[in-house]
Amino acid sequence: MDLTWSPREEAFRSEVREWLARNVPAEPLPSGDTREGFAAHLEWERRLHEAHLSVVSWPVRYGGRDAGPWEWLIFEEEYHRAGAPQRVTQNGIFLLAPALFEFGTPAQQDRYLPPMASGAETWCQGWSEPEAGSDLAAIRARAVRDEAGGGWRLFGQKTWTTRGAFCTHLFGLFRTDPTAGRHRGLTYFLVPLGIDGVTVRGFGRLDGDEGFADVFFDGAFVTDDAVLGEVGEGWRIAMATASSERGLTLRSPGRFLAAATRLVELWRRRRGDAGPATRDALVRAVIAAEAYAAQTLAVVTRSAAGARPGVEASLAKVFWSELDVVIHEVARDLLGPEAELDDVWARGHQFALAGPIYAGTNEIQRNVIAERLLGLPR
Amino acid sequence: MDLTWSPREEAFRSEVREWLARNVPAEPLPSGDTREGFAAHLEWERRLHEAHLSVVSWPVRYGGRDAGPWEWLIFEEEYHRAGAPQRVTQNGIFLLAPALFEFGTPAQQDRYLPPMASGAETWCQGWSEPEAGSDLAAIRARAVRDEAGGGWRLFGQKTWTTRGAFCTHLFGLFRTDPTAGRHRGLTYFLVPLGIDGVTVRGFGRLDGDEGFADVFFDGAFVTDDAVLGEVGEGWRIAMATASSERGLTLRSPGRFLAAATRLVELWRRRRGDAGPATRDALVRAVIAAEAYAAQTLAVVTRSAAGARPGVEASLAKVFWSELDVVIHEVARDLLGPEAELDDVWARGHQFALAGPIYAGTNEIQRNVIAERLLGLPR
Amino acid sequence: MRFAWTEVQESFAAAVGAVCARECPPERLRALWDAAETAQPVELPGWAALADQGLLDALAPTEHGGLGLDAVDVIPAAVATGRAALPGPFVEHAFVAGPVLADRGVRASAALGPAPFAAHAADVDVLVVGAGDRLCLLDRAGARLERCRSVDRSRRLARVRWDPGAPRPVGGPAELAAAFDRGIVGFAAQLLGLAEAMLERTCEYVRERHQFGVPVGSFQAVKHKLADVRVAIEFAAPLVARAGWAVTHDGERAGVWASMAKAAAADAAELAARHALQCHGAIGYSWEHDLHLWMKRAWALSRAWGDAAWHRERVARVVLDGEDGP
Amino acid sequence: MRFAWTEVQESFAAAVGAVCARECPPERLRALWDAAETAQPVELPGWAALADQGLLDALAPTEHGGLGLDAVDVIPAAVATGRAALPGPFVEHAFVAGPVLADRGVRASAALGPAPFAAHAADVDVLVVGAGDRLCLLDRAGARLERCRSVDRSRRLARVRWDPGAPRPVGGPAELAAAFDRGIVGFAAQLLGLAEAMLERTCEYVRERHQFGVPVGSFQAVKHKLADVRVAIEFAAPLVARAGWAVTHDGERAGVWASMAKAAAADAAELAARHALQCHGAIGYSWEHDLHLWMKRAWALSRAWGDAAWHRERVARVVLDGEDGP
Repeated sequence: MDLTWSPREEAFRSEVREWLARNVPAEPLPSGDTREGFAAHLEWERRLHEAHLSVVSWPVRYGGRDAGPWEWLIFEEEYHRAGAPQRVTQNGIFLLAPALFEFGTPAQQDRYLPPMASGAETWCQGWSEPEAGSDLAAIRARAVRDEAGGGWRLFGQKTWTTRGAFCTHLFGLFRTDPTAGRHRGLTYFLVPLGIDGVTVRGFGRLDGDEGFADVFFDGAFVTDDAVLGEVGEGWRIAMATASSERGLTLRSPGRFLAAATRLVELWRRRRGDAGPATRDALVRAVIAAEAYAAQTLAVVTRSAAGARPGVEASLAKVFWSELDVVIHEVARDLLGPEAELDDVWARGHQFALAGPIYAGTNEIQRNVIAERLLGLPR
Repeated sequence: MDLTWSPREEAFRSEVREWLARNVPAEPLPSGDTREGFAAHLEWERRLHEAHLSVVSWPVRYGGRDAGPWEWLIFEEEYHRAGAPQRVTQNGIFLLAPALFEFGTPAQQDRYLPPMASGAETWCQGWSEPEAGSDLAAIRARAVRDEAGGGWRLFGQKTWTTRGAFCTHLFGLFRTDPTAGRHRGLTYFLVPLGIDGVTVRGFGRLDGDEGFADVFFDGAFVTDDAVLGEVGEGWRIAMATASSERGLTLRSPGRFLAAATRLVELWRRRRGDAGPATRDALVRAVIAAEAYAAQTLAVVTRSAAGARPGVEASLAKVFWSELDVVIHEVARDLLGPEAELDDVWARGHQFALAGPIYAGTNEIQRNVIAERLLGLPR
Repeated sequence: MRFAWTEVQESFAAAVGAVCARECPPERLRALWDAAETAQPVELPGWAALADQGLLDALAPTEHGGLGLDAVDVIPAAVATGRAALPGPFVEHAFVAGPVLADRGVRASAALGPAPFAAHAADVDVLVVGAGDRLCLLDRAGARLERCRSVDRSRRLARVRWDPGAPRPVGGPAELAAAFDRGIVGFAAQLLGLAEAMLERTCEYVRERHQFGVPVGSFQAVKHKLADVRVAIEFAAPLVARAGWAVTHDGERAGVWASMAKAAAADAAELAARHALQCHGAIGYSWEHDLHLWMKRAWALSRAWGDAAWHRERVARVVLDGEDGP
Repeated sequence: MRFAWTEVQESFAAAVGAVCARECPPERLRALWDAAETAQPVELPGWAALADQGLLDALAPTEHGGLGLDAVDVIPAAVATGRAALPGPFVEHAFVAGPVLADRGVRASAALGPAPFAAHAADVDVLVVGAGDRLCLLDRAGARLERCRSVDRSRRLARVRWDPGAPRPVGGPAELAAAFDRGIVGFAAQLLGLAEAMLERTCEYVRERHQFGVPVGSFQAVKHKLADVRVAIEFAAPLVARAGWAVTHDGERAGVWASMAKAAAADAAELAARHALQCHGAIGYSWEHDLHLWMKRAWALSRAWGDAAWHRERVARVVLDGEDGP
């Protein structure tokens, strides 16, 4: 165990911290889940990219810095500490990119990664369907072989697609072999949303922002190079991505440490209004945020030694999503009657409530923990 | 709604309160789950019976006072408020007696009720078996017809039989028709424990007291009048009893109001040692005890109008058993480092932990609530 | 001793529920959201019909043209307004102002207790406020209102301030406490109704929604969450009824009972909202689905006029510290 | 940056675990319960073998005959002693006294922090105590011991008092705080081990136990309870490791880290005990079943040297109130 940073890591931290101090907008940007806010966020992503800070862990040739996982962690910590804007590009960068690096052809990597890093192309995730939520393997959207055209025609509907109304591309699973079993016969496609046969309808989330979309496919044509990995291998690739979504990459500990810090500041302002239980609940949340950060150090240590995120990601998913709810419950308790107001904490509360639902509900995650980590019978 | 007591009810309350003030032992009796403590408790029960207070709701001819449910509630409230001894006769009085009143023959009632009221005969419950805990219908103990003798021979094992080592009689379910389905073919028997072919082995509970017993049956013979209700009707009779066990009769609100009062007294002594959250947790417990008492008023109102305890008893079982755990958790928090000591609160904590397990685990109760009250599919 | 609603109380509640269902479907509530930003008074769905029923003046004395009922009589009807997520300052008008307002022609809202907010302040004629230890009426013309957005936009919330001399005293500390206690009992009743409605809608949904080839309501994790909501409602409801009796009959400890009811009902409604959303999954997380009409009302009322922790602390000051009253 | 145990640390823990399993089976622990009431010193199962391994003096400096290891090195071994429910004042002797006791031939226990109790006070030669703000040694002969019964009888607990002048100072406030922090990190490690052991035993049980024709471990309610225990352990464990680093290397905030570890590990162990008992049902509620060996140790250690709320309040005074230290 060695919990000291190297001089190189400390230098990287200083660079990031200073750049953010100079560049993070003084006023929060409008919500990235509205059309104008999304545009403002893309402008921010562009500046981040110019500073080679949009994808620090990627190879230099794709816009990154070849940073290791420790530097990635430092970047995330500083990013959240600085209160920098939400990453509206995160579904591409954190979910699709790992799959592209592992399963993509060199041509696909060269084609898709640079515009993803710069924000020139933005990606939404096409997993869920009206009848396939928790039961992801129930996907019905299908891709039909078009031999004449040398590609595939897509049919069906995706839904709850985060920021789908503003993105340029979608990655998603489509059924290519209707005769195969539930998990088999699915293929991972990369689809531009602007092509014929694709219709996108944005709709409101709980907070009213148009952060969701239905995406309808009515014979949209894509060529063979829109397939990531092998035909029929979509489930396996998606599950590799899912561990990223549940675990480290999307939910960096910096986010919860920063939230805990904001909560402590709220306590200092509002302690007079807070009931006696809130002090203890707040310390619980602070300890949980530190626990998450410390557990991440263990995960990154294994990852730096070459381990892949596995089923342990379910532990992190349950923990961070419920910690996020707790942080916002404590904030509501601190706010007392003002918790009724539709402010940044109320927005945060509603956002946090999505955590136990998306990326596999926590009920599913607990099943996974019990069956795959504890060996309990199905 | 009329929340006032009649002069007659107030007079009854005064009588009970005064009798208890004069008669409740100044020093707590030794645990009723030990042999000597059981004897001391029986002596107490004898005095209660002499005052016509052991079974106030029973007919006068069996030792009661024909009291209605409101007087029963008053009695229980005063009994717990006075810190009077645990009722070691409770399994007979609260669980068997309702079944005897409803399903017993006049001869059985005359035979069994008076000595039950006086404590001359004491009853333990023979439901659970090693392989039949939550899954009560998996009972294997059997009664084989002995036509020659004009009765039945009992075989098999009952276990976790509360105070079985000290009681004179057992009531329980035995399988009389091995070919019938799980819930069918069970018959309700009333069995003296002193007869040939019955062996009782007491064993320790969590706290070390010999409060449990295994009861082994190896051909013990009972006559036909040992059968309560019809042969093969045991499940239905037991389930009628189960609602009593889960609901009102065993867990009177007076118990939890008294526990909440003791907790408030503990708070006044120990507040200096208590963390800031404990004050709020304590008030929660106080409110929950009042909620239980108020809900009981609604149940007794229905019962006074002739309604039978039904599946709603599962709501009360979940609530009182978890309230009891909460009360003792708060007490442990109030005691701080002294919570480690094996004192009355620690004993109470261990006793409370049995609540969510016995009389149907709370997992089973929640299934019942969801399926039978909320109409969710099995 | 009898702890149950009368047939009259229950049929009044059923009639109120029927009017709410007819006059206040989700579309009308959503229309109110769209008007959230306007300062002009808005029409409140269902109010005219409920006034015709006598509900709005149910607690006003008969000599002032009311029905002369007490809080116990009107709690089941208040639960029904919660089940319907009825918008408008019903509790403030009927429970708080009703017994103290001589004029039946005016509409009232109120801002009492720890929060400086009044719902629909811009839509009413008069506000009930506490100035020092006096219970006062404040004409809207004399109030300085600052519009605020509640998490439930239909509440058209405003922060209320006034110039010295504007509030007209109508009672002292006892009347002020009584008005506050009637208000929180009314909100507790609405919170119960909200919890019941969320539970019912969620049970319906999980019976119908299939995943993995079975109804999601057949999963034990879903069953147990909803069973917990049922338990919370079962044991909050009698506290609300008990508090209704207390504010009507027991002067002395009325505040303790009222605060216990508000705390328990708020906790039940928050739990119902939490589990309703989780059991609905993403479907319940969208603006288009009606679940959030109930959820957001629950979040707002659970915090309005003191949240559960505030009310527990009010109980603690009496039960633990031995202070007098409330 | 590297947050992982070394192979050496892990194999030391494995060796300690093997000795515990061999020397301290449940029968030997139960035998100790039977001696709970005796005032005579008792033989502690496994202690001779663990002394031979060097565990008992692992944190003592090499110049005093110890292994010269630090808290980080010994945490995995301490977890192993918790998994075995090893009786005896291991944490007090090795973590608390080890670094401050020059004489390797004596056995030590300790009573520091909010509780006036020392485990096995009658079985040791010397006690580490805090007198005012000084860290002191107190010979057993100079101690006035009042036997108390812990909920875990194997702890042979005593309330410790002394005559003025009996304690021999060996350090000031900094050494006193450091000794306390080493102790609570040691207990946190044992609590983790207890939680792990209860979880494993319960998983084994629910895989085997059948009701309704299926293993009870196939019910979602059981799965989710045990999954929650796994989550609690997963996120308490790194805090314990982090605290081990802190008491070894970061003087300044060591107390905050140590208290966070004790609070999180105590909560994890209490949760494990709660769900282990519920998932075992009546079988786990009997004296004959071994589950309560672990449960009662967990209940005792979770409260010893400050319960979770006490430690959170210690954190709060620094993190919320901005006090210096601990």
